[in-house]
Amino acid sequence: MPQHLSEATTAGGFLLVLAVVLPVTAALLAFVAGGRRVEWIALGTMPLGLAIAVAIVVAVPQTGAPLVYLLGGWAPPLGVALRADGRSAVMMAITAVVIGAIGVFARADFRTPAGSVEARAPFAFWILLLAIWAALNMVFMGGDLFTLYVALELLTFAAVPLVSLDGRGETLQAALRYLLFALLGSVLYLVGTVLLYGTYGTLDIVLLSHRVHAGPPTLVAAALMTAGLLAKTALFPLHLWLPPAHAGAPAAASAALSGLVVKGSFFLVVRLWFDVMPALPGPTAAQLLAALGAAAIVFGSVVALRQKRLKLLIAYSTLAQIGYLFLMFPLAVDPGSAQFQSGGALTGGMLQAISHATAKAGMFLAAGLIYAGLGHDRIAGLGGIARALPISVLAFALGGVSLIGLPPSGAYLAKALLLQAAAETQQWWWAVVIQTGGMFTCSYLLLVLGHALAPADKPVTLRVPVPRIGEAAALALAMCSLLLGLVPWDGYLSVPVGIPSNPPVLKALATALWPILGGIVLAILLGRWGQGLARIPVAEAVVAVVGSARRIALALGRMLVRVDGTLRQWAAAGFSLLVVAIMFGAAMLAGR
Amino acid sequence: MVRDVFTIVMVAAGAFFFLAGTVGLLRFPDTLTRLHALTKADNLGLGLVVLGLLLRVQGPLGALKLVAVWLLVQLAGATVSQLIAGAARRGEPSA
Amino acid sequence: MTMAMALDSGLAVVVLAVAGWTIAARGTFAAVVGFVSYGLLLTLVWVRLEAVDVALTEAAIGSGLTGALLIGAAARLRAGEASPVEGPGVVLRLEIAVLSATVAVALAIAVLLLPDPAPTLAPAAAENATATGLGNPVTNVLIAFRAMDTLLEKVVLALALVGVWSLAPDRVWGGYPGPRHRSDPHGVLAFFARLLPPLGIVVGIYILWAGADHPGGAFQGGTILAAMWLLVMMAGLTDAPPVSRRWLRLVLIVGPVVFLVVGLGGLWLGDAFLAYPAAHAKPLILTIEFAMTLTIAATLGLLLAGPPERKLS
Amino acid sequence: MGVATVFGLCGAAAVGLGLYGVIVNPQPLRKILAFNLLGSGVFLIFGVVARRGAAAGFGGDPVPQALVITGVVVAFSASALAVALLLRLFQETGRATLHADAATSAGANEADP
Repeated sequence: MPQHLSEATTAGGFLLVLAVVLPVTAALLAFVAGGRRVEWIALGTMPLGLAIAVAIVVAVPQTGAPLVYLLGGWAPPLGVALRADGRSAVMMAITAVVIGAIGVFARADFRTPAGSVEARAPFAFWILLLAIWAALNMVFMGGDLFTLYVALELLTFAAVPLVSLDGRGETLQAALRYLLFALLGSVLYLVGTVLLYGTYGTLDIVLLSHRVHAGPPTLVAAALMTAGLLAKTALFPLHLWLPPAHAGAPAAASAALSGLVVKGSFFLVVRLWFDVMPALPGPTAAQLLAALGAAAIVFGSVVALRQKRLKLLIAYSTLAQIGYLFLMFPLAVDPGSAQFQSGGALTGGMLQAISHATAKAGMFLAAGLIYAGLGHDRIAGLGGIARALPISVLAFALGGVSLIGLPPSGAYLAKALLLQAAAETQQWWWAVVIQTGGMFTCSYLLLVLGHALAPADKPVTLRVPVPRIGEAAALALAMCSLLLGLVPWDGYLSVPVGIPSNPPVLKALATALWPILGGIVLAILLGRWGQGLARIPVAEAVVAVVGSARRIALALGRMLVRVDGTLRQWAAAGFSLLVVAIMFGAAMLAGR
Repeated sequence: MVRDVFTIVMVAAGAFFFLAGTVGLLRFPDTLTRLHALTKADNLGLGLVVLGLLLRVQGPLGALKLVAVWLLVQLAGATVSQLIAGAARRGEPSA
Repeated sequence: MTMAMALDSGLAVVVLAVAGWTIAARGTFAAVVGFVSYGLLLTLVWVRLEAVDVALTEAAIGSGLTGALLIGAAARLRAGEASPVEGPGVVLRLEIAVLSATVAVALAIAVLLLPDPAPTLAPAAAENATATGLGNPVTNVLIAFRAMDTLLEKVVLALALVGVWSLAPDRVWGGYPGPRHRSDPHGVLAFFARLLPPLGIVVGIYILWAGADHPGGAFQGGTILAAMWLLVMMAGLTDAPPVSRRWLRLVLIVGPVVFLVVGLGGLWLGDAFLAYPAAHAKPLILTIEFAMTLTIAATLGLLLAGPPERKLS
Repeated sequence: MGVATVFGLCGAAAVGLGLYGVIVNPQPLRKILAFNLLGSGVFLIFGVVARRGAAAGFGGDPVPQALVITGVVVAFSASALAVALLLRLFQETGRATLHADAATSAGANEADP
C-alpha cells in the first residue's frame, strides 16, 4: 500500500461502506421478513452487490491508489479506515460473482416449500450466505487488525451453521470440529493483535507498516497470528476440520465454503506478511510456509485419489489447492533485501486463489447436481453419468481443466507467473512442486472423468430432474475460471512484462502436455479404479506393465491415508498447531 | 481514629466468619451441613464487612448502595441455598 | 514488596490455581463451577487493572452468562457422561503440555518486553471526547471512534442466534426455544423470580444510562436485563416466545438497524458513515444505546434458551 | 514489577493452561470451557496493555478496554453456538464426542480390489 501518513477519505470511498452495509442490511431485513421473502431479499441484493463491486473495480485504477474511507471521519490510529487496493477490488468482484452463481443455483435447493410459511433451512441458508458476503467484503478491505478479527469471526459464524444445515449427526460433528478449531485459530490471531497494539499503539495496517520492527513481541505476534490464520485456512497439517465439513455440507454451501470462506483467512495471511510486516518474516519462514503448502499438495492429492465419494474427493482436492496458494511466499521474497514484494509471485498466488474460488465453486455445484441426480456420489458408480448429465460433467471437467493450468485459464497465468518468479529467484525446487501440483490436479480430474465417461451397465435414470439453471450456474463458474487468464490484470495486480496471457497455441500445448502426461501416470498409479480401469483397454495394458510400480504406489498411498487419519485426530491437530506456531516463531527469529 | 478502629474490627470479624465458613465448606461431611456453614458465614460475614465500611462512605447514597449489596446477597443466598438443599434432599447429584 | 504488590500476586496465584482446577477437574460439573468462580476472581483483577467497564462485562457475561450456559449444557449432557471418551495418551499429553508452556513463556517474554513508556491512545481519546459529549472514554471508543467494530459485533450476535436456531429439527421450526421450565409456583424460585426482576430492570436501565459518563453501558445493562428475563423463564413464570413471532424478530434487530440508520444518516448529511452531527451527538448515541440494550437483552436471553424444541401449537 | 507485570504473566499462564485444556480434554464441553479460559487470558493481556497506557487522567488506555468488551461478546456468541451444536449432536447421536466417525474417512483405508 502507498505511503499515506495523514490520509483522508478518497472520492468513491463511500462505495466501500456500501459494500458492507448492503449485505448486512439485507441479512437483517431478511431476518425480520422471514418466509419466502428471505430468498427474494437475498436474490435482490445480489445484482446490487455485484454493481457495487464493479463500481469499486472501476474506481480503483482511476485513482491509482487505494480507495480509502475513514469511518465516522476518525482517522487511524484512533479511528478505523476501510481501504480497497487492487487486490481487495479483485477479490470483492470475484466474491460477488461466485455468490451470485451460488444464489442462482441454490434457488432449487433452498426454496420455502409450498404450503409452509417459513422453513428452517432456506431461512438460515440465505441469511448466512449474505453474512458470508458481508464478512468477506469486510475482510478484503478492513484496515484495522481488530476490525478484521471481528470480520473473521463473523465469517466463521456464518460458515459453520451452513455445514450442518441437514441436521445429521455426522455433519453436526463436522460443524462442531470446524467451529472449535476455527475458534482456536482466532484466539491465536487475537493474541497477536494485542501484542502489536502494546508495541506500536495502533492496529491500523498502514500505520503499522511504517512502525514495525523486529522486536520479540512483534515476532511472537507474527508467529501466533500466522499459525491462527493457517488453522482457519486449513493448511496441512491443520486441516482436520475441512474434509468432513466441505464434503458434508449441501452443495451450495460447500461451494461457498470451499470457494470463498477459506480465502478470507488466506487473504489475511497475505495482508499480514506483505502489507503489515513485509520485512519481518524473512526467507526461512517463507520456505517453511511453502513447505507446508507442498506437503498439503502431496497429502491432499494422494488422499483425494483414494476417496470413494466424489464430494470427499473434491474436499481433499481443496486441501491440495490451498497448499498451492502458499507456494508463492518464498518466490515473493526479494533476494537482496529479504523483503516480501508485491510482484509477479504475489500476483500468481492471488490469481490462483481467484481461479480456485470460481473453479472449485463450480465443481462443487456440479457434484451437487450429480449427487441429486444419482442419489449418491460414489465415484465407482458414476458410469454413464456423462450421458445423463452432460452439462454438469462438462462444468466439472472445465473447472478441473482450468485448475490444472491450461491456457487461457487464470491458473495458467498464475502458474506462468510463479514459474517465472522461481526462475528469477533461482529456487528450482518450487518450480518442481508447482509442476507436480498441476500433475496431481490432472490425476484426480482424470480419475473422476474416467469413471463418468465410462459406459454404464444399464442406462442411468435420474432420481430427480436436475434444474437447468443450476447446471448453467455451475458451468458459468467453470467458464469464468477458464477465461480468467484473458482479463487485463494490470491495474489491480502487478503483472511483470513478458508473461503473455494468450500464448501461441503450440507452445501452450507443449506446456500443457507435461501435467497431463504426469497426471495420467499418477492417476493410474494411485487412483482407486476398481472395475473402472479394466474397462479402458489401453489402461489395462499399462497396468500390466507398471503393475509392480502401482503396488508400491498404492502402499505409499495407503500409508499417506493412514497418516492423514492420524493427523486429523483432534489432539494431533492441536499438537500440530502449537508446533507450527513455535516453528514460525523460530524461523522468524532465525531470519532476523 | 475511633472510626478506623471500628472499621478494622468489623471487617476483621467479617473476614473471620468467611474463613470459618470456607473451612466448614471444605471439611463438613455432606451438602446440608456445608450449606449451613456457607450461608451463616456469608450472611454474617458480609453484614459485618458492610457495617464496617458504612462509616467510611461519603453521603447517604453510598451507604444505601452498600446496604443494598448486602440485602441482595442475602436474598440470592437464601434462594440458592433453598434450591440446593431441595435438590440435595431429592437426591440429585451436586457439584 | 509493597502491600498492593503482595495482594496482586496473591490474587494472580489464586486465579491461576482455580484456572488449573477447571482444566484438571474430573467432573464436568465441578469444572464449570470452577470456571464461574474463576470469572468472579477475574472481575477483581479487572478492577485492579482500573478497567471497571471490563470488570462489569466480565462479571455479567464472561462469568455469569457463560457460566449459566455451560452449567445448563453440563446438566443436559450428564446422561452422556457415563461413557467417558478416551483422551490422548500420556506421551502426547506431555508433549502438548510442553508446547503449551513454550507458547505461554514466549507470550510472557513478549509481554515483559513491551516498550516502556507504553504507546497509548488515551490522550487522543481524551482530546476528541468533546465530539460526543459523553464522559465515559470506553463508551466513546465503542460508539464513536471504533463504531464499526461495535456494529459488526451486533451482527455477530444476531448471526450466532441464526446459527443456533438453524440447529432446530425441521418439524419444530417457528416454535418455542429450549425446554419448558416448570417449577412450583409457590416455591422459593418463583418467589425470587417475582421479587428480583423489578429491581434488576431498574439496575439494568441505570447501568445503561450511567454508561454515558461512568462505567457501564448498553452491554452490561442489556446483560442484566437478559438475566432477569432468564430468571423469570427458568422459574416457569413465563415461556420463551416462539421464534417466528414478528415482534420478537424486530426486537432482535432494532439495535443494529438503528445504528445503521444513524450511520447512514451521517453519510447522507455529508459528514461520514457513523459520524454524529456535533449538535445532536448525545441524543443520537443514547437512542442507539437504548435500542441496542433491548436487542442485546433479547439476543442473549435467546442464545441461552437454545434452538426451537417445541412446536407452535 | 507492577500490577501490569503481575497480571501480564498471569494472562500468559492462563493462555498456556487454556491451550492445553482445549487440545487435551476429550469432552467437547470441557474444550469450550478451556476455550473461554484461553480467551480470558488473552483479554487479560489486553487489560495489561491498557493499564500500561494509562495517561491523560485515565486509569488505562480506553481503546484496548473497548476491544476487550467487543471480544468478550464475540467469545460468548462463539460459546453459545458451540454449546448449541454440542447439545444437538448429543440429541441426534446420543454421544457428545469429536472423535472422527468412521463415515468421514470410510473406505479410504481399504485395499484396492
